[in-house]
Amino acid sequence: MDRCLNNRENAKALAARIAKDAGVDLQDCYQCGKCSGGCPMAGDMDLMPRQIIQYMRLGLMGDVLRSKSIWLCAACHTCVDRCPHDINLPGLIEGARMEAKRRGMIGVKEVDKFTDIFLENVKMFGKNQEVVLEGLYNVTTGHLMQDMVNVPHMLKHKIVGPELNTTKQAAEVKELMLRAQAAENERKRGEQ
Amino acid sequence: MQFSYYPGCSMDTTGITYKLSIEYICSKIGLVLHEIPDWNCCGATAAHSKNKMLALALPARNLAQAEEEGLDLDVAVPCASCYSRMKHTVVAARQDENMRRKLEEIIGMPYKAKADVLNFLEIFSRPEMKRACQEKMYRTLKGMKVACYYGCLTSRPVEVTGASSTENPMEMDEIVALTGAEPVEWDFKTECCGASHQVDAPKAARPLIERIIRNAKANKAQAIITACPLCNLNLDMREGEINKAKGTRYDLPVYQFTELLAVCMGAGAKDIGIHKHFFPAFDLLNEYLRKAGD
Amino acid sequence: MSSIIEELQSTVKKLLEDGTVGYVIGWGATRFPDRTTPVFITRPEDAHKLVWNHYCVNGTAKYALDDRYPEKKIGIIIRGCDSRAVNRMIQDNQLKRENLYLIGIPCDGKENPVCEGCQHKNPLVYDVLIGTPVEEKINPDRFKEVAEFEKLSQDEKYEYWAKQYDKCIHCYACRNVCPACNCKECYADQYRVGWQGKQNNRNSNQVYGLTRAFHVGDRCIECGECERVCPMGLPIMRQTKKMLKDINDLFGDYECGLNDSRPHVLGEFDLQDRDEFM
Amino acid sequence: MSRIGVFVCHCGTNIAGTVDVARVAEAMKAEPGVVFATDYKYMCSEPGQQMVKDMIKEHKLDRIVICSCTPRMHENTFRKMLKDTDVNPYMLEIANIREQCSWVHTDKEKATEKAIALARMAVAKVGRDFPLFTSTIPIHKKALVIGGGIAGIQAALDIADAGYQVTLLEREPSIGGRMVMLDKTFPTLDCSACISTPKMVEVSAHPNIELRTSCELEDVSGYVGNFEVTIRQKARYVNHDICTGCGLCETKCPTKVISEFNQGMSERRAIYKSFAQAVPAKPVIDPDHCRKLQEGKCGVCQAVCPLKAINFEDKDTTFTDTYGAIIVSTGYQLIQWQDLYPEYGGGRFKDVISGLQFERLVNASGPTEGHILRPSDQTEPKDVVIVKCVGSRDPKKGKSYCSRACCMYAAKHAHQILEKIPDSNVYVFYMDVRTPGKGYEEFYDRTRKDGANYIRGRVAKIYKEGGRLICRGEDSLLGRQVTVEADLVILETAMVPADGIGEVVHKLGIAMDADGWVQEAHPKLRPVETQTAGVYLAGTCQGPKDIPDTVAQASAAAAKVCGLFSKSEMETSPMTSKVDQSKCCGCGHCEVCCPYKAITLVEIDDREGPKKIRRTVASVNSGLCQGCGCCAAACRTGAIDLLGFTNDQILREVDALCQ
Amino acid sequence: MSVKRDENWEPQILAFCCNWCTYTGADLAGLNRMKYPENVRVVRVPCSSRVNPQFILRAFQKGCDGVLVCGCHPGDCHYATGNYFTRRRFMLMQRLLEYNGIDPKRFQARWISGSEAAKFRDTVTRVSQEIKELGPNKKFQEEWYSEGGAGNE
Repeated sequence: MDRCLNNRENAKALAARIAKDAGVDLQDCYQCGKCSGGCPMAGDMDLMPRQIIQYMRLGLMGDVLRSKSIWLCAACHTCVDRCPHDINLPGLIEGARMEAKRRGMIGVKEVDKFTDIFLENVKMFGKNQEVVLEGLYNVTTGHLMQDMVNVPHMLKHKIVGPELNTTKQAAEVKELMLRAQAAENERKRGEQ
Repeated sequence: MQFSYYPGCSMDTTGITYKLSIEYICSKIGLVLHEIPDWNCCGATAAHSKNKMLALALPARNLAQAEEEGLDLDVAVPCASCYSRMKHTVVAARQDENMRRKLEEIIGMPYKAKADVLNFLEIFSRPEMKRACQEKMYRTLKGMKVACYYGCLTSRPVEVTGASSTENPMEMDEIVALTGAEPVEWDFKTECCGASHQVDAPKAARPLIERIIRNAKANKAQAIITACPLCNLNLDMREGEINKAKGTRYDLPVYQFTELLAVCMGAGAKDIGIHKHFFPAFDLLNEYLRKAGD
Repeated sequence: MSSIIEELQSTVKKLLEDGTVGYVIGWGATRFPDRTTPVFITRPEDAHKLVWNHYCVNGTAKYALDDRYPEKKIGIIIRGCDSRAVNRMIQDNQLKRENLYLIGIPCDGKENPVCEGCQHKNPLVYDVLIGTPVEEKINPDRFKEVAEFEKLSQDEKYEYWAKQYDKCIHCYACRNVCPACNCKECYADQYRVGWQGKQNNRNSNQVYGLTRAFHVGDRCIECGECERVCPMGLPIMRQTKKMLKDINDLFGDYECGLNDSRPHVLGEFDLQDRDEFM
Repeated sequence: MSRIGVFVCHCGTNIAGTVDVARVAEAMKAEPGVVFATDYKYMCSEPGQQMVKDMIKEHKLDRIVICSCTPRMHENTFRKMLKDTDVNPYMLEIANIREQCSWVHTDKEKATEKAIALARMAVAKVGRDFPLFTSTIPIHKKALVIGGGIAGIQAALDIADAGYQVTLLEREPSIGGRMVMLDKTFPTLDCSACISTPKMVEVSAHPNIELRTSCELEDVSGYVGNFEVTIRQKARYVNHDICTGCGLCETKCPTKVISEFNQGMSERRAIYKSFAQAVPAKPVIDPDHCRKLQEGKCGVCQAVCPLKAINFEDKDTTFTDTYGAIIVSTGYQLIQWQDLYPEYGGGRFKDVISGLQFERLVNASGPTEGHILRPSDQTEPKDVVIVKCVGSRDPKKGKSYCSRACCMYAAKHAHQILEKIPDSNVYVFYMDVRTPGKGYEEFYDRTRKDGANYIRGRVAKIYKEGGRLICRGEDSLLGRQVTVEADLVILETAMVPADGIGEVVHKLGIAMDADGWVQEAHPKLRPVETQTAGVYLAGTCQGPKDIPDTVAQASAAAAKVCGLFSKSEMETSPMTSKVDQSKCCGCGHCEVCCPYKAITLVEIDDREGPKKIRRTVASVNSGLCQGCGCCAAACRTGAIDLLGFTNDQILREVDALCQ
Repeated sequence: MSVKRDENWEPQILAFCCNWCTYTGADLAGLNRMKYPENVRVVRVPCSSRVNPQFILRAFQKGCDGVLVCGCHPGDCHYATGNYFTRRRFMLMQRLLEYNGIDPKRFQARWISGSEAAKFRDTVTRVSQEIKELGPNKKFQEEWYSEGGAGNE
């Protein structure tokens, strides 16, 4: 890959758009690393949160969009809370993740799958069904045995059961979700 | 005292002990919760990682329903994640009139963003609530050392939650102290437990739980106290797993703060589902109740 | 309405009887049903001469400037706009609050076009309030007229104003009625320094118009008295509002004469002010 | 009618080469009021000046216009010349036809026209000149230095050595400030107390220095050369005229109080001397903790004092003196990090200490006699973490500026630990290492070679597990999280202005920047002056700096004071603002924009019709006014005007230009 | 109101310059023998904050085609804060004049320090050029309307 830093206008424009949406001035960051130092998920990240900003500043968006880090962020907001410049890093990551998803660049498949199933679930029932969620997730990702050890306890103590608790007007929620999607698309277009 | 009430999807399942203990306390102190009639999922982490408008619209439908009922009450939300999402919506609608109108359009009903969203720590921190609880408590957990775990979403981002402190909050400590239990000073009150990634990125997220339990233990706590069904499930369910996988010997039951209150008001183990905990939770409570009884 | 008048009259009567105030400035009837006139009530038995109706258009506050050192308090019946005038004159050190007894009266708009855009119908300060407060509404079109006018070309703007100032007769009614015009001696009267020509011609009037706009624009309370009294119907507010609009755009939200208004927008600065003169 | 004389200078060919000077002179003869006009080769030369003087006599001139070089060059020359004549030196205007005409234009015709216009403007202006008179103000040759840290001490000594009287004001019971608390100074590792205490003693012994401890500034009025200063002497409850400082009282006092000097790590008594080498070396009673003063019981000190120096009836007193100049050297304090950084424990961990606390720990006269022992259990720490930029470079939680000295003292602390505890490990978390000073980079090099581990990253969290402190941060050079277990953590915290600086600044009428530091008159050219003439500043009250810079600035401020004191009186410019009180309505718009607080609103007696009234008007203190004229442009009435540049004059100039 | 375009027409430009920065800068331009149009005349004032907005009106009234107000850069004012007031006053004044039909190019304010001789030269040259392109100012001028002609006081 060509690592030359010149002529990265398109990537920089993308970075600028994501930054603007998150209300961030990328030049605020002086790379102190307090974000990465406090990030609970940093242990498994391939790009440190601090590095994400530097990569974006230089227009190395490919590295950001391909990274696992943007999928692993738990949105706990510890970074921005301690950041001396109040940089909304979770906002940047969220923007990068949506962009990556749009381009089919999924750094951590399981995370993407889980959110998709979660939302499908909501679309179908209005509420989220933990049994359905976990079941579908295990089946689609192939992690068949994950968390199965806890099932007997849950069944025994009726923590979960076969009956579904749904929103009565689930169809209303479904329509809401469709309208929200349209509004989101419009919002995105407005930004570009 | 009355509130509109948004239980959230896990209150009937994995949050059952939270639900039972809240119901028990309500019955004792006359707190009335009006459940929002046909509520839907708040969208949790999933919605806002995919679609900003959806993340605001799903809670808006619930809040609009609460308004539609005309009770003019603030909305009580037990789950920290639901609380965070709902509060995001309220803040966004209040800050930006266009956004509020847009949300009305999406949910197809009027939404004025009048009601506040409160979590149960905020509710129980009110002096009159504390007084009411204290009046009804006749048992004590005197001497039991507990670590109050607040989690991330009740405190951050502070522009949304308005939390008094994002590193060392004291609200739960003060409430729990009413039971006679002794909250310890420790350092992981608001560190993330990784709940949102425990299913889809377990390898990365498990250590988050362990370091919370480790710090609580290192600071001499005997139990961890939470105020969220997700945090609670996460710590409670995974503690045994961690012990098994890593050969550690953590022995901290994980209670909801409402469970401690309820127990001191006289609730039996069955009443509030102490036996439903993944990590054995009965013995410790029993020991301290006994001690105090002697 | 009638009960408010009764309340007003009895309040004033009592204030005069117990000697709280020396006199009260308010509105009185004239021989025309659709006209009122400012009146000075000095005796309790005259309190019944006060009226309160749709035609109470005159500003009451500025009259107090003619009696800056009263022996007893001056009672003034004030609407929202009058209360802003009082606030402004206190900020300008022209009146002392302790010399005034303010009889507030919520106003739902008078026979005056400026009232339509009013954002402060209720008095902001008062010692006693007659009646009950009315609902305030934000005027989103506060600077609409100015913004529209800004769109014209420079020549169109100039021609417009030139025509207006051709009408001006240099009568100074706008100055005399304006609560922000409170100099001891107006610059325009200082012939020795020669700020301003005495002639009544277009140029002299233009200079007067612009200078006045700059002198009061940063302290204009938007009461519209200048336009109301102008015998030639000049749109005087359009100049001062331009100043206000620019102050809002450049130096942050600003409305004059409120209880917490910044007193000197041009007597303060912010290091972060926009810099166009680099 | 005025009698104006116009003199047009050739300046050799400098002007005459491009401007037809004869034509300019000729044109001026037609101007109203001009009775004489001529040109001459060099107006500034001796014969040129003599000619002006002669013509004044001959033509009874009362106003002079000189068309020559820039007024910045010879305005003063010609004013001086007029002193010997009947014409007031301020009845003079200069038309700049060299720098702004002949030198910048080539077309002789056009340049001449412009020169005529410029001359006409000057004639118009001079016609409205009126006589102004300079006044001289005597300079009271006594200086006040506010703050007795190293900056104040140095400044006081320098002024006193030059032979002038100085009062050194200190609010604490002893002078010495922060420097005397430090152990060693970087980069030379001199013993800080060894180099500062002799200076303290010198201050107390100097015949020209009046030392005033436990004193605060109460009120200041007046202006350069003549400041009337009221000083509050706080009650000490010990008569220092009698007390010999034997210290018996201290040993008998039953009340123990946390020691401020040792940064909370040891105790003192309620009657105390801040530290062993305190100057004056006499105790005071801390009224907030004294049992006698609080509860009326005890009084042991009074009983044991062999000289009966204790006086529980002591009261605050004030006294007033006149000073010619004032130096502000109020210093700094460290930021209250505990309230700002809950992620560093917010003060809950005893072993997370500030750099100043460490200075006391490592100091031989400190609470541990120089053994580095951690506060919680008095054991020797083996693993020490140093965190830089706590409160500095943090716009959200602390201050956005760099505190300048911390990089160096962090290196010094690392060095001291490694030296005193041979098997120790030191980790320094840093964002940048800034070493711009003589020998500084070399010192940093040496510290690294001593074995200090520098980790580039800001610590995100400090927490406690099993009695050890765990510091978690990112090593941004590795790009991964690191944790370091530590026995002791030293936070190198930000410098902030000393408490109470706002009051001092307000009383002196000087300015403060957004962070509360005292504002210098010009950052580059007038770094030790303030906007108020006669008030200077020294040391960290102006911004964070290290000891060498502080001392240098103190000496610079002292030099400024000595320069001022070298004259017995000073002339003031008469070109100040003046209020026509008959026009002034007292609105105060001039007052708010005056940068020198020279304008105040006063009440005057007046009449309104038959009534006697008290009316508010503006009033200018011409000693403070510097003549900028900002007030004159703010005045709508034109009641306040700037002498020498009146509204009338400028309007005439404008009119003349357009003729 | 048509005026015939005189090819040799030169605008009248008035520049208020603060004594400490811009006036010094203008002197320096002279010292360095820089060249700029003759139509710029400088009025010396102690500080840009001395300039009363009414002076500007007066200049237009008396026939100036353009007015400049120049002072020290913000933060460098000899009197510490004067130019911050200048900035506020003249930002408003410029807009008010534009609103009354005067091209903002005809009234400008600039910060020029004592060392910026070249900036002084460039500024007045450019302003002069701009105003030349705009042509003579006909607005707000006394002589166009007064019956007795100019100088009728």
